[in-house]
Amino acid sequence: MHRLFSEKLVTIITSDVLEELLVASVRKRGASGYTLLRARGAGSEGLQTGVLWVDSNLLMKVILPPERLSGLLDDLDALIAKGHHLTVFVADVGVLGHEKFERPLKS
Amino acid sequence: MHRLFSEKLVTIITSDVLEELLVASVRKRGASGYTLLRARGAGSEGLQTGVLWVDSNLLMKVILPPERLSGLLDDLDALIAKGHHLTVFVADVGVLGHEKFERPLKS
Amino acid sequence: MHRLFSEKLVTIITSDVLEELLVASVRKRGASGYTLLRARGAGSEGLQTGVLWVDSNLLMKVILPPERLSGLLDDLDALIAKGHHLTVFVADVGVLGHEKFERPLKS
Amino acid sequence: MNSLTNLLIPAVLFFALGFLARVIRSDLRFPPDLAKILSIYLLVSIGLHGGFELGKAELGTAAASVAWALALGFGLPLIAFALLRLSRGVDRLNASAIAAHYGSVSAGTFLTAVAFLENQGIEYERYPLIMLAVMESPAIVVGLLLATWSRGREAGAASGARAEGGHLGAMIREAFTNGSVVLLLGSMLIGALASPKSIESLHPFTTEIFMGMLCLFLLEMGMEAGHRFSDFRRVGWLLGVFGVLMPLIGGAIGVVIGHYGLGFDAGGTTLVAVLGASASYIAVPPAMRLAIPEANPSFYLTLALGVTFPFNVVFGIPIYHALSQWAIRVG
Amino acid sequence: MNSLTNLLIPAVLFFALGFLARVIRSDLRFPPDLAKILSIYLLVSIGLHGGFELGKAELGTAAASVAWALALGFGLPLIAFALLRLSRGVDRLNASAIAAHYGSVSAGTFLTAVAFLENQGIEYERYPLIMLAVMESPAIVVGLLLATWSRGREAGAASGARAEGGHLGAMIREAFTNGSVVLLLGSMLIGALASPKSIESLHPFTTEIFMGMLCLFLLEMGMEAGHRFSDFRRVGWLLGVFGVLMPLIGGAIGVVIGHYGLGFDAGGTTLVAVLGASASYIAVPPAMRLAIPEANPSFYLTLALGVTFPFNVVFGIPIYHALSQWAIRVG
Amino acid sequence: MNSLTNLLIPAVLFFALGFLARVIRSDLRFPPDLAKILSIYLLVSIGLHGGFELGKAELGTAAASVAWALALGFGLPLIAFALLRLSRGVDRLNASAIAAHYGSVSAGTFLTAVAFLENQGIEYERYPLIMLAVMESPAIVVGLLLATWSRGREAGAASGARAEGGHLGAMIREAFTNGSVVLLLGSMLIGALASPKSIESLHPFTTEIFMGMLCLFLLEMGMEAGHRFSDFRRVGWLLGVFGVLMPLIGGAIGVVIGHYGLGFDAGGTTLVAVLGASASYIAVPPAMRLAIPEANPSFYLTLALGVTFPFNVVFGIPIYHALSQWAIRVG
Ligand SMILES: Nc1ncnc2c1ncn2[C@@H]1O[C@H](COP(=O)(O)O)[C@@H](O)[C@H]1O
Ligand SMILES: Nc1ncnc2c1ncn2[C@@H]1O[C@H](COP(=O)(O)O)[C@@H](O)[C@H]1O
Ligand SMILES: Nc1ncnc2c1ncn2[C@@H]1O[C@H](COP(=O)(O)O)[C@@H](O)[C@H]1O
Ligand code: NA
Ligand code: NA
Ligand code: NA
Repeated sequence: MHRLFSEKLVTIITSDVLEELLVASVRKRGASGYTLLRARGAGSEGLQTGVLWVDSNLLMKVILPPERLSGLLDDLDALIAKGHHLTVFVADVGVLGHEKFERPLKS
Repeated sequence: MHRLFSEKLVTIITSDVLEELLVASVRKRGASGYTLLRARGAGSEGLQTGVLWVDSNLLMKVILPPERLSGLLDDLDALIAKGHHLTVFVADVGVLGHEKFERPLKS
Repeated sequence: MHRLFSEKLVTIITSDVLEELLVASVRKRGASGYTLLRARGAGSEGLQTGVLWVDSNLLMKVILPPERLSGLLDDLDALIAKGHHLTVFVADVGVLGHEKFERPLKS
Repeated sequence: MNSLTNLLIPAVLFFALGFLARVIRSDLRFPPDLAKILSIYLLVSIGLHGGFELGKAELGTAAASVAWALALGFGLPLIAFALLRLSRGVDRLNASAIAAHYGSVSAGTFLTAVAFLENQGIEYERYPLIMLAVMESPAIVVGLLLATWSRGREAGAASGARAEGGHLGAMIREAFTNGSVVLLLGSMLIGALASPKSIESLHPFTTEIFMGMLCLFLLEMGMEAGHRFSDFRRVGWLLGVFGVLMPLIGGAIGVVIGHYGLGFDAGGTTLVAVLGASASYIAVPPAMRLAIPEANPSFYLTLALGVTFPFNVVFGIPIYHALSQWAIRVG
Repeated sequence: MNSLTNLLIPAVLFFALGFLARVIRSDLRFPPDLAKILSIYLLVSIGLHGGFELGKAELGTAAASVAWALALGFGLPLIAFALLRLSRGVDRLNASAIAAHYGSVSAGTFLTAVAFLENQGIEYERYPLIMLAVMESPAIVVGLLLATWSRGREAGAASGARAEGGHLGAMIREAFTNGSVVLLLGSMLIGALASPKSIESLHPFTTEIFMGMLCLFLLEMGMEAGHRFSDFRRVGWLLGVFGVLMPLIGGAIGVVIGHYGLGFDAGGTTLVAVLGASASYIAVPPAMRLAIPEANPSFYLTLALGVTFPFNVVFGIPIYHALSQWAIRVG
Repeated sequence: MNSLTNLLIPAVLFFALGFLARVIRSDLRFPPDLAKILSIYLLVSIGLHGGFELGKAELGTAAASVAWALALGFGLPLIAFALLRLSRGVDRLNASAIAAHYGSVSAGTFLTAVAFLENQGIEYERYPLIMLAVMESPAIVVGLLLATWSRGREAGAASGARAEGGHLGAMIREAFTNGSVVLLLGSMLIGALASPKSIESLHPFTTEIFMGMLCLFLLEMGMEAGHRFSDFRRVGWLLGVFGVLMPLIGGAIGVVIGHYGLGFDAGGTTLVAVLGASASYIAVPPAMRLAIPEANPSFYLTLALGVTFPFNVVFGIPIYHALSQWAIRVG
């Protein structure tokens, strides 16, 4: 049988222009990495068609040990408080090889 | 501590040609928005290489308050009943700021 | 009410160059299909900017009946043991129409 | 004249290269969007170029071309449907969806035929270009009507078919607002309306780099055809035969229309034959997938893209050209 | 001279085609990246071409052009901000973000104006190209300053504004390392530095196929404008009026500067007017979204892309040209 | 002749612009697919063009070129491996993977060298183009063999290496069905087979817009190199020195082969030197990542793309050219 280790998966959907800020925060909060996907969509700020940089969305996935979750969510809350529109959701996942996710990304 | 609010995350994978129908249904069923990703893949209808519009897949993510889930699934079931091929799965997620997901998308 | 059936959702994030190996393994392990998304990111092997084939990531999603999960994870473990870098996580999802996911992909 | 000459056209050779790359399982890959970008470019360029030349067309021949194009677009799917039902290879709904593809046209095949003619220095009339634009939609409509009828037959009741009525209206609307149709007709209109000087300034874009773009497109389509071709087994040999027979029938009908109906020379007649012979793999498949979800896309994509397209590009075009010359010789 | 002539320019017609495709709800779609690729191509090409020609420019006129460009870039957002506040249509932060767009420029509109002039065989000075490059950044800076000031006003305390200080420095840095600015200025520099022979070898790429690429770009922007235009209701009619009035004001100011300030002929004056009249929809929106998150992107995108851009392309350019000719006649 | 002349070539300047954009942390971004599209275009174009010219080649010199290309492809990785092991900077498996990159070639560097020669009006032989196509695969094979041997050494047992046998066969197959190899060789074959007239009709696409496409490609590669360059620290200075020393060694060997082995003039000799000096960053990295997963991609990508590529483009090419001229003068 496979041992799957419990980690938190944070998914963030927002405008492309926030990429640098999000990456900086993920690095600071000790994630072992991050994954970015290109997205389109619609929400309270209107249609994001993906045609211009400004109306392209990104979807970021970050796997974190549960104890580091809170710090990342603090940063995301701060962005939202400033007026940025972020869709954020957290799920429980089981990962293969949990040591991998304990080693923070070298900057 | 962060309060994460329980919502339902519906993921739909199907051919690009259904985009308009799916968006219409998501709007009708009171979601606050939706996110679209481009995908490829394979399934019972064969290979979807993504080279032509017809063989490109889309992956749609919709976060919904639990009580609105059933209506959306009804629409998806109806599409499947007509013969469309949809891969649909639902997961429980915790979101930041649940009021955001209660406000239906203005059309 | 909708009956949602419990299945396992495996997500694999790794370099594009492993696509063929992963697809072969998914077919062998009896999944009914798979979905591929293009991704970028960063991890212990450095930045994956997506500009060259070698530094593009793929994100693969596979829904599997729980009893077929173990076989797929064996294959993924074998790749990791060889030195490949894979980020793998598993979640529980409820699907519409579970017979769909029991029928292995015809090759 | 012979198939070998055809094979020495770069566009055809690139198609073969793409096909071969798949067969030897090369890891050659194109970004998926490239094919979409190239097909937008090709439609806009032939539209502009063609519209400009058609600005000088005779109204009589243009009207006749449109009429014959409609006849082909409405007629060919019926023939295809009948053949498919006779062969008993597929059920009615799959037959409807496949039939629509064969009533419509493939711009890629058409352009390869143009390259074939230009390579041999053969003149050709421009009217087949209007026919290309006209022929995208009618076959979609016929496919939808066949499907509605088939559903009625299969349900054993007319009620189902009637319930689809409003829906059908929406679908037919879509046949005429289809992206490829809008792009091609729109560009033709622009080519006809804009000042000759401004169209000339577009010449390097629409014409000079055209052959190169076509080569890249066919290279990628070759890979895609190779992919589909390997699904051949799933389709079965009966359908495979249909994928070769139907273009020959459509091509022959095209020769008759081009030569006797429209009085074209060997070049123009060849192009009309190619319109009859080719099967759409860009405009029609999404329409069918949306409107006839019961049909299996891997049937119609394998046939149109994996069988008929390669057959036409490699063997069909020289055959239709030989037929056209023969028809003209015979008179 | 009249608007009809303008409408017969392929680039304008393609814009209209894209817009129409949205209106009739065609399923015509472009891969999202295509617009980004085309705008990179356009910026590099006009940069190279312009830099090469400006290598031969008079220093005096060049310096004057830069000065006037700075004046426009700093002044127009203030006018726009005042107008928006007077109209009471939006709050201060939204007004700041919108104002920045109108102080900056749209390369797409500028290039359409160039096509308009070339189509009519009208000569034009090359200096407006430097102005195009110079005008991207100042308006961003003014927008940020307005927003900082607005936040102070709205918080009723200077403390908030001061806290943003360091942040503001970073934002202003970003105004000058903005991707479009780097691409355009960089290409101009290369065009000026590289050997004339090597620039000539780039001619088929930068110039001959240019008009075709512009057509494709405007086709896609037409679709995008159509999309945005349908959000019009959300914006309200007061803002809609602003979207038409502001370009007219900016265009008039541009005519004054072009003719009286810089002594350009009708061609060059038209281009300066277009710089004044057009609103940025590529470089400025991301900067605003990042720096003024409180403002609603659908306001500024709908205005810049859905209202002002189509207005300028279809009506504005001929109007500014007529104005320029009139100014020259009057003296 | 001097490095400054080199720097005034647009392609080199665009590379520098991209690099600079990263250094000043501009938000300039390219859609990721653009680089892939451009590299497909470049390979097809040089293939077609080269194949056409080689259709007229002398068989003797062509055969000698292929032989020397094989010698370089098999020999250079061994030298690189030895150097890397001597420096004690990396373990055997990383050394194997890096070595393969230096035995192969970079089409981007090669084309920049062609631009350098054409800019100065220097003639060059076409045979190095065959060598370019030939040199992609052998280095991959050598890298795989080195890795297999290294695994045996590190496991201390031959058993492991033997178990990999069948696997190795598959890998070597892949070295020859590598996407870049298929694209380049296929296009050359088409260029040689197709009728001269049809190849001429491709001229505007393959040749006239070529320099512009190369500029765009180098602009994006400059950004990518800037990205990788910032990883330099992770690689360490010893490896950094290797990234500059190895191209100088490979370039010197190339001069010897080009001049004495093949009797080329200064132009052709420079190109052979560039083949020896450049490191692959498109074809080889995926092959290594798949076949030598134990090696760290950020080592070989940083070296090939972040160190050697910029070094060659800015300093290397003029050095190799000066060396070639010197060799010819000396005799
Ligand atoms: N209910 C939702 N489900 C999925 N994605 C959403 C939802 N609401 C918003 N989004 C995504 O988040 C982005 C920002 O949304 P908003 O903050 O509402 O403007 C949108 O462009 C969508 O891509
Ligand atoms: N078991 C699966 N896991 C993940 N994705 C799937 C699975 N089965 C099907 N899909 C996706 O759903 C699409 C439609 O599948 P199908 O309905 O089987 O033709 C495929 O193209 C895949 O992208
Ligand atoms: N903590 C993480 N969260 C999300 N994605 C990750 C994480 N760590 C690694 N990845 C992804 O997995 C890829 C391989 O990671 P690595 O094995 O660390 O080199 C990276 O390029 C990322 O896309
Ligand atoms: Na047909
Ligand atoms: Na302006
Ligand atoms: Na080398």
